[in-house]
Formats: sequence, structure tokens, C-alpha cells
Amino acid sequence: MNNYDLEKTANLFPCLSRGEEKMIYFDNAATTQKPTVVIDSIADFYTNGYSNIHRSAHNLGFRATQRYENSRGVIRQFISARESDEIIFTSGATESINLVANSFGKNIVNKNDIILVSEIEHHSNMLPWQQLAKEKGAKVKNIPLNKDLTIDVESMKKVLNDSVKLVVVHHLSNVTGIMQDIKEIVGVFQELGIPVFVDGAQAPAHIRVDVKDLNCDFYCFSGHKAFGPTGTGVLFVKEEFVKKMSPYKMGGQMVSRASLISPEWADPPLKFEAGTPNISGIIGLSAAIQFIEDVGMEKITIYEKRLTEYMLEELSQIPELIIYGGQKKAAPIFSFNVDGVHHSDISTLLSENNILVRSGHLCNQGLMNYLNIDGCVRVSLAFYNKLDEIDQFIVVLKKILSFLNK
Amino acid sequence: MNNYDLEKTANLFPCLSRGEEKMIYFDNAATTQKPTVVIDSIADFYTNGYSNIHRSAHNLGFRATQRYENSRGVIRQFISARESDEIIFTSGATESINLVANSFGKNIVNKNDIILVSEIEHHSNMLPWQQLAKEKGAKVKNIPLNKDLTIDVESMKKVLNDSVKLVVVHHLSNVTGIMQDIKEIVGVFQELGIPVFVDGAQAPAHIRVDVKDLNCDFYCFSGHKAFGPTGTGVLFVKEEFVKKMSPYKMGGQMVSRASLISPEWADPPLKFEAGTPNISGIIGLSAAIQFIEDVGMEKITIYEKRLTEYMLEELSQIPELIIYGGQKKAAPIFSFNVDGVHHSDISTLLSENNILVRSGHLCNQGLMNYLNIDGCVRVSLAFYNKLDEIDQFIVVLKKILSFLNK
Amino acid sequence: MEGEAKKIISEFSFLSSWEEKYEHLISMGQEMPQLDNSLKIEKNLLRGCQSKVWIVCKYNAGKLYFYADSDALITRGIVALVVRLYSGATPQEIINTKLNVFSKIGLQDHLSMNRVNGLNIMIQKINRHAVKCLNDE
Amino acid sequence: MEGEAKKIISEFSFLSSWEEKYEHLISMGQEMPQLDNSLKIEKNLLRGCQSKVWIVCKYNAGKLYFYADSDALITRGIVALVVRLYSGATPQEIINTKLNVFSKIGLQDHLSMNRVNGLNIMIQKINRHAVKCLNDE
Ligand SMILES: Cc1ncc(COP(=O)(O)O)c(C=O)c1O
Ligand SMILES: Cc1ncc(COP(=O)(O)O)c(C=O)c1O
Repeated sequence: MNNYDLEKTANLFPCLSRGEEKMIYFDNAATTQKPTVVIDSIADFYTNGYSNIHRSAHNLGFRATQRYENSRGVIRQFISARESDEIIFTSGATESINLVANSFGKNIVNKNDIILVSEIEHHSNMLPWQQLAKEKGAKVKNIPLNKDLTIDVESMKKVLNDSVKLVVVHHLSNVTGIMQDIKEIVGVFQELGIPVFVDGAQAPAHIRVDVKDLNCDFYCFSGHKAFGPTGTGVLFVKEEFVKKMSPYKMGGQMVSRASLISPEWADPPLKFEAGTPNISGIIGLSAAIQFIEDVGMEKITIYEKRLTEYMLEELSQIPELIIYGGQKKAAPIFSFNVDGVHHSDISTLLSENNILVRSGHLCNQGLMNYLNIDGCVRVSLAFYNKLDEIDQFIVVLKKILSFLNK
Repeated sequence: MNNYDLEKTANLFPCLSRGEEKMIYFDNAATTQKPTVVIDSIADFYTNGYSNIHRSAHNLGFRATQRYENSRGVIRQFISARESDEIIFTSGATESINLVANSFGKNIVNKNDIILVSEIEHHSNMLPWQQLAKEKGAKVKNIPLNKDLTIDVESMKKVLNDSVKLVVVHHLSNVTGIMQDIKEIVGVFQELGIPVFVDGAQAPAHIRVDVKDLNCDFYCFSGHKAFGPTGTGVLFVKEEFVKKMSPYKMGGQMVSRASLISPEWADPPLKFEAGTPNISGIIGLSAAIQFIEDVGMEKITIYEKRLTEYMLEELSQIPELIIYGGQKKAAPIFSFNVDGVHHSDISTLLSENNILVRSGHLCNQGLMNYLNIDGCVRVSLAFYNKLDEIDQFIVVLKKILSFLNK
Repeated sequence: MEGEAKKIISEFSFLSSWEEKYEHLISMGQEMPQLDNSLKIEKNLLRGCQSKVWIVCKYNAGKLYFYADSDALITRGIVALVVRLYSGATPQEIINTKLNVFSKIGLQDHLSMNRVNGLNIMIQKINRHAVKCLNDE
Repeated sequence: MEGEAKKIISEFSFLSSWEEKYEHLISMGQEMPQLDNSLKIEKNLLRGCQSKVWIVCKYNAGKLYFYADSDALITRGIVALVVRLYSGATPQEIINTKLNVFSKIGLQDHLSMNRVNGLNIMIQKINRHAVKCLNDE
């Protein structure tokens, strides 16, 4: 195990320091950069032991299977799941959500039932549930929110009734970095036997995720937002529910009894991993998770708190700037607008100055509607970002604003 | 563009020559090894220009988008599709097939309709259609076969009627390497306006695929079986059909009008690529395809013909050996049993001797049933395999057989 | 079209810093007549841009004329540039000409000519309109 | 169990080539009494192995006994080894003991102890049975 110096971790991400032009990468909520250990682990797998998995009778295949299945153990431990069988590998958060909507949602949601969804979800955590509701003649109902964009648990209790079959909520907002109190929310529904699905896409790069403690029934995230490869995703499903789920994709690797007239599915998680999975990606993801643990999740969270506070202080010096979601951020994700200036002009000129951010609806039209805006600028940091990058960003932002206001 | 010497290409695949123990990799129908250019292209992307794609306002994102979209062009050209928009990226052949079953099949197959499927398909190209039929109250009917395991077109014409809504067939068998005459089959159905889906998972590593010439409506394959990364797949859909398909997964990147009450989908292919795709994988896949073209698909096919003939000759010297699928192979894929010996014993002992093959039902229970066997040994070669590896294999196989027959 | 393209490229060639280039682009946007509010409607809105872009095409005596607007300053500048390039050309000219003005004014890389600023979508729309005009004739 | 494990490890320690080791494994399989055909039924078949493996568990006077068979030579050897290890042990013993005999007889890497030869599945089944016996008591 390595023990990294947090202040120097940026050096371990080659893309951050490539070439001459210095770039400030503040688009981490879209995707995170990859440390060398992740890039190397993929290359190592293809170079030193590549094979397909599960059904091979040879050692190469056996060892590849071990690496793949060990990754399941690494992820299990990372999010404190009880059993490795509760960890399903997917191609990303989006596929994880679609999988649950299809394999579980379809079995438990019927006509006139209600799916409770916060209205400020990412499109990937909104459209699949709307589609499910449409197919089943069910309804998607909003979960009431507090002013600070957290879920209003007391009001929520009041909208509860027998028709509610599933609750869907994000853990950490991709727009504001605000965290929902999943534990409290689960507490309400647990008693009623209503399962809670948590979209944790933004969480594992910033905070310790403990699904046992959160006590949610489903939790998902994408590898690429947690320093891992693209094309990888994780879906945690509590054991009691994983057994109630129908298969999602059909194909090789997921049949145990190869009668095609009445096929018998393999046990979970393989039942949900039809076809050849993204083996190299999953191996790379486990290297990423190992890397996070080596840096230290707790150190990351503390350091990011400093980044967050500093950025908020600096942004509050710009009077025309409206920042969304208030002060209580669990991650350094900041979305804002500047009075009289279009968000796309700001992001274009920041990019011109090699500061990479994002603007627009951020795939969260629900939150845009809620805030009554058509878009905003999002600046999102990771633990490899530095205080002096914030300084430079603020200088450039002020210059841009005065340029645009001329 | 490089011009590789076919005889020396094995050196470009690091996993084939790693370590001291010499391995003979004859499990290429399960997955192929990766050339250095593919491994490097992934590392290069993460090292020198990693970003999310499509929605980013910055140059890094713009360039990543270009690389991703250029890959679509490379694939289009590789399989001679007319338009890049006809190329949908997926996570693998299995996902491609499930996508078509869900996004297209569900729209055109109704109660009592018939889906014609050859009974010798890989599980990934069988189960999704059976599931579709089950959901819709439709029927899966077998396509008649000739003795040599090719489709019996004349008999097939006789089972045709108005209820047939879709035809499903493989291009190159994963068990026998026998090729179906897609062009002739499509010719029959084209006139009747019945779409033809082709599972080409095994083809692009061995033969030139030209979807314009085949004239099929759907064609799919996996990147990892064509020297590309895991977690990548291709789905070709003829333009007239791509427009008739509903979305498969729901999520980010695939909405153009971000109204959530009645969302408007992006144009194809993005409509079918919800969420963050396997960007690095797709870039690696295009490096693999470029590599194949540089080696020369035509040269590969000719060389593999020699491998095939030589292997068949050698195997025919072993009298107790029953080889399935006859002589007319389009790829060096050989499945066999030896009288009185269990296939799993053979593959275990081959592996013991560092010759990597596969045994069992090969995810093709349909063909096993058709042949009335419970499994077999499969030996599958790629263009980096050599004649002297065949010699060594034959020596070891004979030794094993005499050991097991003692 | 070619002539106008050359003129634009030459205008930008005298500017070096991003401030100067964007200032010129923005002022081009400001000089363009605003689209009447009655035309800033759903139907004229381009899909898939981050800022709003409205575009109206008119076909008159064999030539195509474009009127457009945007709610963002820089996008408005790009819109103005596109209008300068294409307005007044014949459908055939538009279909035949592939312009690479943007790569020549030193903003290609910077403008991220993708969905964000809607450049591709704008040019696509213009091309489609040109094809339609030809087919209708 | 521990004693039997030690004995097996010692038997294999005298063998060096794969031929010798597999010969011993296979002969172990051949020495094991065949399962009666009436027991080679669907219900006793293990799921997920490449060769057929049947296993029957009997619980008698606090101890578990296993009877098994396979249609493949090598798998039959593995089955015999497992039966030798576990048969006659108490449920508690089975649950408490984690054996790594296979890595010690020099066949771990070679046997690819995954689904193919069904070793994991066999041991899982034996463990589940042991748990069940304890719960039923
Ligand atoms: C003919 C055929 N179809 C489909 C598949 C499934 O491919 P994948 O596992 O890459 O999704 C395979 C792979 O074995 C195959 O050989
Ligand atoms: C909260 C949230 N959910 C879901 C997603 C979808 O993730 P992916 O595109 O990796 O599938 C994102 C990514 O932007 C997100 O931020």
C-alpha cells in the first residue's frame, strides 16, 4: 500500500500536467482525470494476462476471472456492502439506473402506483423512472424540498400513502454539491417497506460512501467520475432485493442451466452481467478505488472542505454573482450565474483562458426549472485541485466579467 | 499508415510473448489479444487529452468528442456503412442485440407474430429474442438448416408467411467458423419487407464485412473479439430503421429538448447512447480497426485459409476425432470431440501444457442440442497464430489422448 | 460566399489576443439587426445549443436570406458571422461550398465548435434549407 | 478433515510431472465407488459445471456423508478428493474449516478451480448442506 502526500497528488495524474499549456481542470463533476496507476493497470492487464473470464478452462482465463472478481471485493469493501454478491458491474450510472427501473421497477410498480422522485435529479435519474411510470400507467411524484435544496422530510411524510412503491433520490447533487440525508430518508421508508434507490454518481470522488450505514436498498455510481475508466459502473443492491430482480440484458454468462426453452439464470450478480463485461475497465476501476483509499478518503474530504470554503469566500466577493444551493456543500461543486451575463459566454471565455468548466442545464433540467433559470456555469473541483488554482480562476473570472460588461 | 509483415504480427501483441512460459493462445473466438497500438491509444487518451464528450464547452472536451466521433467514421468505413449515423456504439454484441430486441423488436413484433431465428445461435443472439417473443405473445421459429450447418434457403422460403416480422441469424458461427450466406438470405426477405438482423460477433477478426453488400438491416459485433478493448460494441442499423427505433437506455446526452414532461430525443446515433459512453474503449477500438486495415483484411483472410486447411488436415489424422461443421470454414475455428473422452478432460490437460482452448457448450446450447452432444473442445485461431503452433498443438493433443485412453 | 469568407478572415488576421478577437466577434453580433420578438418563437429555435439561437430562412428570387439571433453575446457574434457568410447565396452555392472560416480566424480551437455554440447545428440547418429550396423548385 | 488433508498433500508431494499428478487424481476417481444410476438425476446435478457432477449428501448420527460422481475423468478425480476430505465430518467441522489443499498439491493453477471443474460449486453445496443440518437440529 502506498501512502500519498495529498498536496502532491496532482503529479500522479498525467493529463493535468501534460504539454506546456497549463490547464486548470474544474470540470470534475462531468468526469475526473485518471492517475497513472489506473492507466497502468489497464495496460498491464492487456499486456500480461488478458483473457475472457468465467467460462475458460485455462489459467490465463482463471487469473483474469480472479482479477475481475477481486475487483468486486474491492468495491464491496469501498462502499461497505455486506456481500460481494450485492455488487453488480455495469457500464455506468446510467445503465445501473436503467437496470433497476427495468429489472426491479417493472416488477413492483403497477397501474396508479406512485414513484417518488426528487424533481432535481440528473436526467439519467429522471427519464428512466418517467419511462417506467409511462409504461405502467403509474405516476412520478415530486418529493418536497427545503429552500436549501435538501429533501423536506417532514413534508415528505405527509405525501406518503399506500400507492408509493419506490423512492428515488440523489446522494450528492451534480449541480450544487449539496448532500441529501439518505439515512434519515431511508429511516422514513424502511418502516413502510418502501425501497429507496440512491443515485450516488457524484459521491465516491468526494465522500465516504457506506451503504450499510445509509441503509438504502439500491446505490449506484460511475467509475469515470471516481478516477476510474469510462464504461464502468457499479450497482449495489441489498441482498433481499437482488433476489427479486429479473434479468436485464440477456446473453452469454448469465445462464446456469442451458436449456433454452426454460433457461435458468445464474445466481446474482452474474445474472445481471450478460455478455462479456468491460473486464479491463473493472480492473482499472479497482485500481482507482485502491488509489482513493491509499490517498485516504477522510483526508480528501477534509481537504476538499478547505477548497470549498475558500472558493465560496472568493465567489462571494463578486456582488453580481448568484450562487445556487447555499453554503452547506459536501463537495466543491459550484454553480452560478452573473446578473446580465450569459453563462455560455463565461464558460467560453474561461476555456479560452485554459480554465475548463461547464455551462448549460448540466443534464438537470429539473433543477434549472426549480431555480427558474435556463442554465448556469458549473465549476467543480477534485482533491487534486489547489488553492492557487482558485486564485487564478477568480482573477480570470473577474477579467472576463469586466470584458463582457463593457 | 503502417504496413505490417503478417508473419511478424505476433510480436505486436505483448500478451502473446510475455514472461518465460510460452503460451499457445487458441481461444480467439472467446476474445482476441490486443496489439500494442490499442493499449497505447487508451493510455494516450487518458494521458494527453482526457475529458467527457459532447456537452463540454472547453477544448479538451471538444478534442475528445472529435476523437470519439472520428472513431464512428473509422467503423463506418471498416464495415462500409453509408452514413456514420448508422453506427451506434454499445458495450458489446450482447448489448447491441438487446438494444435491437427492445428498441425495434418491441415496436414491430406483436401477438402471434413469428421471429425466425436459426436454432444454432449463441445464447446472446437467442435469449433476447425468446424474451421478446415471451413478452409479446409471439413465437420464435427455427430456420431450417442444411447438413453443413448453413441455412437451407429453399426450405426457409417454404416456412415464410405473413406473420414473420423479423429474421435473426449469425454471420460466422462461434462453434464451427462456418459462414452463412447473408446476401442470399437477405435477398429472400428484402422483397417481403422483412428486416434481417445479423449477429456478426465472430466476423470482423477474420473476414471483410461489407454491410452495404450484405444488404442486411442490422449488424453487430464486439470490440474485444476484433483486437479492441472490452466494454465496446458496434451496432449498425440501416438508416430507414434507425429512425423507427425507440430509445433503449434513458439518460444524459440523449435528450435534445430538455423538457421532462415530453422529452425530445437527440437524433440517432446519440439517441441510443445515453449516459457517458466508454470513450477510451471506443478510441481503442478505432485503433484496433485501423490496425486490422494496416495489416490488411484481405491478407488476413488468405493467411487464415492456410491455417484452416493445415489444421483440418492434421486433425483428420486422428481417427477417433469427430469434427463439427465440415470443411467449408470461413475462419480457423474448430470444434470437436474424441470418442470416449470427455471434452473437459482434454481442455484441462491442454491448458496444463500451456495451450489455451475452450470446452463446454460454448454458450451455444442450441447447436449442442442440434449435434446431440453436451459439449465439445473448441480451438480457435487468429491471424497471429502460426503453422508451427498447430504442429505443437497436435503433438500435445495426441499425447493427452493416449494419456487419457490408458 | 468565398469573397465574404476572405474578408472575414482578413479582418481577424489583424487581431491577436483573445480579447481583441472576441471583441470583434461580439461587435459583429451587436451590429446585426435584432430579430423581432415575434420571430423568437419555439419553431425558430435551434435544438441542442447551450444558448438560445433562433434562425429564420427566407427564399427570394433564387437566393436565400437568413435572419438570426441569440441570447448570448458570443453566440450572437457567431450567428452574425454565419449570417454574413451565407445570406444572399443561392441554394446551389451553399450546398457546394465547404467553408473553413472558423479554423482560419484563430478561434476554431477556442470556440469548441460543437453543440455548445450551435455552429454545426446552424450550418446543418442552413444546408438543409438549401436542399429543400432546390427540391421544391 | 485436517488429517485427511495432510495425507493428500503428502501423497501429491512425491509426484512432480503433470502426468503423475493427474494420474494420481484420476486413479483416486477410479477408486471411488460409482454413484448408482438411480441417483444420477437432475435433482442431484450441480449447476454451472462443464462436466456433469452429481452429489448426494446423507446426514447420519451427527456426521455428513457425501456420494458423488462425474462423467469426466479429471472432474471425477476432483470429486473423489472432495469426498475424501469432507465425508464423515460434522457440520460444525465443515463450516469451521477452510481447506486450501488444492493450492498445496501443485494443481491450483492448473486445475482452474472455477466453474469449469465445479470445485467451488461443490464446496459451496457441501457448506450449504452443513449449515442446513445445523439449523435443522
Ligand atoms: C456469435 C456470437 N454472438 C454473440 C456473442 C456475444 O458477445 P459478447 O460477449 O462480446 O457480448 C458472441 C461471443 O461469444 C458470439 O460468438
Ligand atoms: C447525479 C448524476 N447521476 C447520473 C449521472 C450519469 O452518469 P453517467 O453519464 O456516467 O452514466 C451523472 C453524471 O453526470 C450525475 O451527475
